[in-house]
Amino acid sequence: MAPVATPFFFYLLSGIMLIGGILVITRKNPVHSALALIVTLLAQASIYLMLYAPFVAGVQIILYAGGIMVLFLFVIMLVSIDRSVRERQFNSQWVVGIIAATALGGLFVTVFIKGKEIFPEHALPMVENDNTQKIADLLYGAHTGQYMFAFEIASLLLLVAIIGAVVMAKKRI
Amino acid sequence: MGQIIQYIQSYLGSDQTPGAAGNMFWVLVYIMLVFTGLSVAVIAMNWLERKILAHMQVRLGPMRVGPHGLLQPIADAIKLLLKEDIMPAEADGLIFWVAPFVVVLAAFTTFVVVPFGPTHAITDMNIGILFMLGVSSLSVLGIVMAGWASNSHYPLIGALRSSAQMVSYEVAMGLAVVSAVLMTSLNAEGTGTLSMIGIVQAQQAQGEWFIFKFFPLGLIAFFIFAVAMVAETNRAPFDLAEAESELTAGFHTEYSGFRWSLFFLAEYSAMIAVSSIAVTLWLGGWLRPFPNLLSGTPWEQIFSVFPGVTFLFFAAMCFYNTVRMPKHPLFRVQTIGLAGFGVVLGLIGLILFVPAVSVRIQDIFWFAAKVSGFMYMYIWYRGTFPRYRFDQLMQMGWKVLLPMGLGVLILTAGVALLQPMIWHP
Amino acid sequence: MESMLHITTLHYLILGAALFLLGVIGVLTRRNVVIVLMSIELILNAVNLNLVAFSRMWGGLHGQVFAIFVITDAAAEAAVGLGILIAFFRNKETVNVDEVNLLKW
Amino acid sequence: MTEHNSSLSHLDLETPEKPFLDANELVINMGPQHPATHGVLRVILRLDGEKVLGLECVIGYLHRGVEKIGEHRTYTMFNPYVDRMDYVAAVSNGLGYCETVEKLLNVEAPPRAQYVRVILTELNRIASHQLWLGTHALDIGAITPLFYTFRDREEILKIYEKYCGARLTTHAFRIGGLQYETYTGFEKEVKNFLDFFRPKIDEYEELLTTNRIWVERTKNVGAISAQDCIALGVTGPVLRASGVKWDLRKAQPYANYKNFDFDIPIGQNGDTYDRYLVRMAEMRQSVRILDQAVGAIPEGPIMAKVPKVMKPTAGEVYHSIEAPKGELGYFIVSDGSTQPYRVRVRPPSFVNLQALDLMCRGQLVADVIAVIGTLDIVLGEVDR
Repeated sequence: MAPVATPFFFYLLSGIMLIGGILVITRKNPVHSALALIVTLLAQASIYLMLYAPFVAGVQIILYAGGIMVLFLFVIMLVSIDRSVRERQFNSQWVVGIIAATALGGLFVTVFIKGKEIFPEHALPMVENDNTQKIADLLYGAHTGQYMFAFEIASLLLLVAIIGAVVMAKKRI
Repeated sequence: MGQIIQYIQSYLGSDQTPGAAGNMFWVLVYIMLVFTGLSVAVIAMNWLERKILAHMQVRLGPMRVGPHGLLQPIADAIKLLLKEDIMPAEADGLIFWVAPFVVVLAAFTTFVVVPFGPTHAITDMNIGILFMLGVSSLSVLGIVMAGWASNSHYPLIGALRSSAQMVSYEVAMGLAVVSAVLMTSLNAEGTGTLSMIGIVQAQQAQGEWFIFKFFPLGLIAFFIFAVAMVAETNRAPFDLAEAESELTAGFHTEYSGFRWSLFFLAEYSAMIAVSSIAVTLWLGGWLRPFPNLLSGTPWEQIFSVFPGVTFLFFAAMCFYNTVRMPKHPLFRVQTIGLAGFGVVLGLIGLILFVPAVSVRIQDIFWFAAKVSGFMYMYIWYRGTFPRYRFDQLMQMGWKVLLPMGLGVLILTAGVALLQPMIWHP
Repeated sequence: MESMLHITTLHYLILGAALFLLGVIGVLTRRNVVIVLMSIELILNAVNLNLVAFSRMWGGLHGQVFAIFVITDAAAEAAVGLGILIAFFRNKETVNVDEVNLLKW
Repeated sequence: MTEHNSSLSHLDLETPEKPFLDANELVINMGPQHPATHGVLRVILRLDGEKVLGLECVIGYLHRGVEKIGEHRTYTMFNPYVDRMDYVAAVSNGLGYCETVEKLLNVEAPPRAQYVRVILTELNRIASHQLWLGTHALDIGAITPLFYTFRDREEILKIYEKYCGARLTTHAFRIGGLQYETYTGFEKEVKNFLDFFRPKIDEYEELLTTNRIWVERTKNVGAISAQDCIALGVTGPVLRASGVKWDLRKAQPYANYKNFDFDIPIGQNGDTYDRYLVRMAEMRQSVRILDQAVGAIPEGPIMAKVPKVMKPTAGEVYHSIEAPKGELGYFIVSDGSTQPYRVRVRPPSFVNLQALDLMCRGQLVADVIAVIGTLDIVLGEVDR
């Protein structure tokens, strides 16, 4: 299923993403921020679909929107937010922060303008039908599994994170 | 004009889903069909649940609105739509407003990939089952939003409960699903599939439903999923989020009228959605019983009369009850109504006997029949089980179902690996 | 106009850069730890977008595989970060970054 | 009795436990309008997440001043008022009151009246336990037992209706005996009910006793030791479930309970499950008593000789009976006039409710519901 009306959806989704991103960093209430972030993530999942990456899109929805963000909402509700909403929202070095970010943005713009030509005009053809199978091959195929070791390390990382989170959040161990 | 007709006709006779064929017109038609069918199913489910539960509890259930309460769901719907829509003064307006729509959207979007037949699905995604699990997990967000936005203790606790519950049971559910997906890879190429249609086709190719595959591994995985899906939809005995006696109504305590009915709609369509997953993964989806063993023309013909016979049976039940209606002028309208309903059912049944129709409708019929089995189980659970306590629920999810799921996954993988060496050297 | 309507890799990269900048601004200016963590998620997502866009550009899948690793990493980061947040909140009853100053002299 | 040390010294009811997130102690107000508090009980819960740190019962929403009314009515006129206290077990309340006044007047009801009284009271015990079972199971989430028990309770109410015209607040007894002779077929109907009811107990037990979820929800929930029970004055099935064999029908036989052969079921752990089992067994024992009573009603008068205007000699009397919920006592002070000088009721629900805080500490919110259900309180009796 090839993407249809690509420019329209691209601009729609990137608009949603940018507005969502701005809301994330400007809202007073963390719950609103989290919901804006969820909207951003879902829009990004749709953009992955446009980029012929359905598996990444599925992982994005199930892990990010369905898992991590629920964790965020959970923690926000656990720590009382009534007080933090009324407090000052930005820290004391926010001017420096904005300047630094602007400098970074300027760097990006320069790089894009300079390096515009190195990107090919037309993307190479890609088949979507066996996307999942191909990714699986790369991850743990018998001969093609280049990322097998990285995969194992990632699972180890998750284990460490689980133990770390439990140790950190538990009152008494 | 001719081009449009040609575009519409070009899909007919295709062996793909409209989404896969890229035919926008038929995609829209299918979306409308699925949406209407789902709404009708929810309405029917509402009536059936009340009737079946009532008969389990030695009472009659709705009897007044329409013959045998048949019009009760419609009366309820009208009542809910006309009710005042109350929003608590301290509520977070926007989120309170959006939350029910998020839940409904999450529940309805899953049906994009549900295969009612080899071609009867809106689309066939390469990541079908992953998409379904992912989107159905989004309803957690709606629930948390509803509970938080109400700005009240009971909805908040209800929301936290149900989100914790759904996130926990998703893990066990995912493991059970993975073990079924693993079974699809037992073919010559050794590649499995996540596509919903592909999973059913794999069952057809392997000649058995995955519930019987590697007995009892498939059965255990199915059992894990069957428990987890009840928890996932917040139904009895896992309906802690809406435990009436403890939290009044859980996360939708502050909701009323139309928005409350959206939660109701979402709950029932989510039930149908998870049942569809179970049917697709373990019970052969749209396949009729014994598609390989009892194949050939005579068997095909025998099985093709089932849909019609079912509807005729329902029609006969209607007529039987028409005869049993009290012979009193006050009951005349109801008697005529019931007879009319019977006539409609009978006509549908007769239409289903037409070969051209029955060939197309058969898959959908078997799928719906299997899903209704699950729906009946849901009602049955509600009639017999007390409610789990929260910590017991968590214990069940993390300490029973999760290890079981891991064990089944590992064993399935092991058997799948060893099978060709032992049985087919 | 032609370049606007023909979506190329560059468009995705610009979108990614914009998201990245938003994330950086959030990390640098906000006080609330939860929102800082969410801004980090924004940054990671911007990176993911670039990876998948490059993967599309070269017609390979390595970028997508890498994006999956990044998502794994984000999950681990969120779990540990929120764990720290809970511990922090329990001790100081605040969620503001600039009040984490116990080791400051 | 004596081997239990009746003190609460090991309990610290004042200092609350420290919550997990210090700032986050959640105070929830449960009731008075809450489906699970069985009327208008208001419970203020202090929670840490789902864990109960402590609770406080606020009562009095149904206070009607029954005791005060008693001081302004004659002995006979006050009789119907007691039905309104524990409206689920109105007959027991009437029995307690009538026997207390009889004790004050030094009269005794004739044997025939005694038998009818026992029959009606035991039927009432079954009805009360049925109502308890239905609502308790509903609280824990099993909705079906409610309809089963209400269906069967209906048969008892029908007998009452036929006997005295009322179903709930029966006013069945009079001081000195009974007002009405039993109707024709009374014994047969009670017998029919017993035959009808015996398999129904098995039906209830089939639904719940071995139901895994039911067992998990009730075992080790709201456990209370015999010592604490006695220290708090808890009586009835709650006390018996903790292992104390104390039933006033045996301990201080009243009416003519000493003529009947029955057992006192007791539990061991004093948890919700044991209380459930004890009440189920009590229903069976009630059926046993009824079986013996129905065939043996003697002929004779139904009313003792009591003066038209009752003027008991000045003095005081305390008499208590085993109501379905526990010890129901009446303390009446007479100043020699036609009206009592003071009426004091010792309602079992009110006293048992004291144990709620103790039973719920450290449990979860869901357990509070189960414990309120298992205490079997009736707010009409708590508030009087």
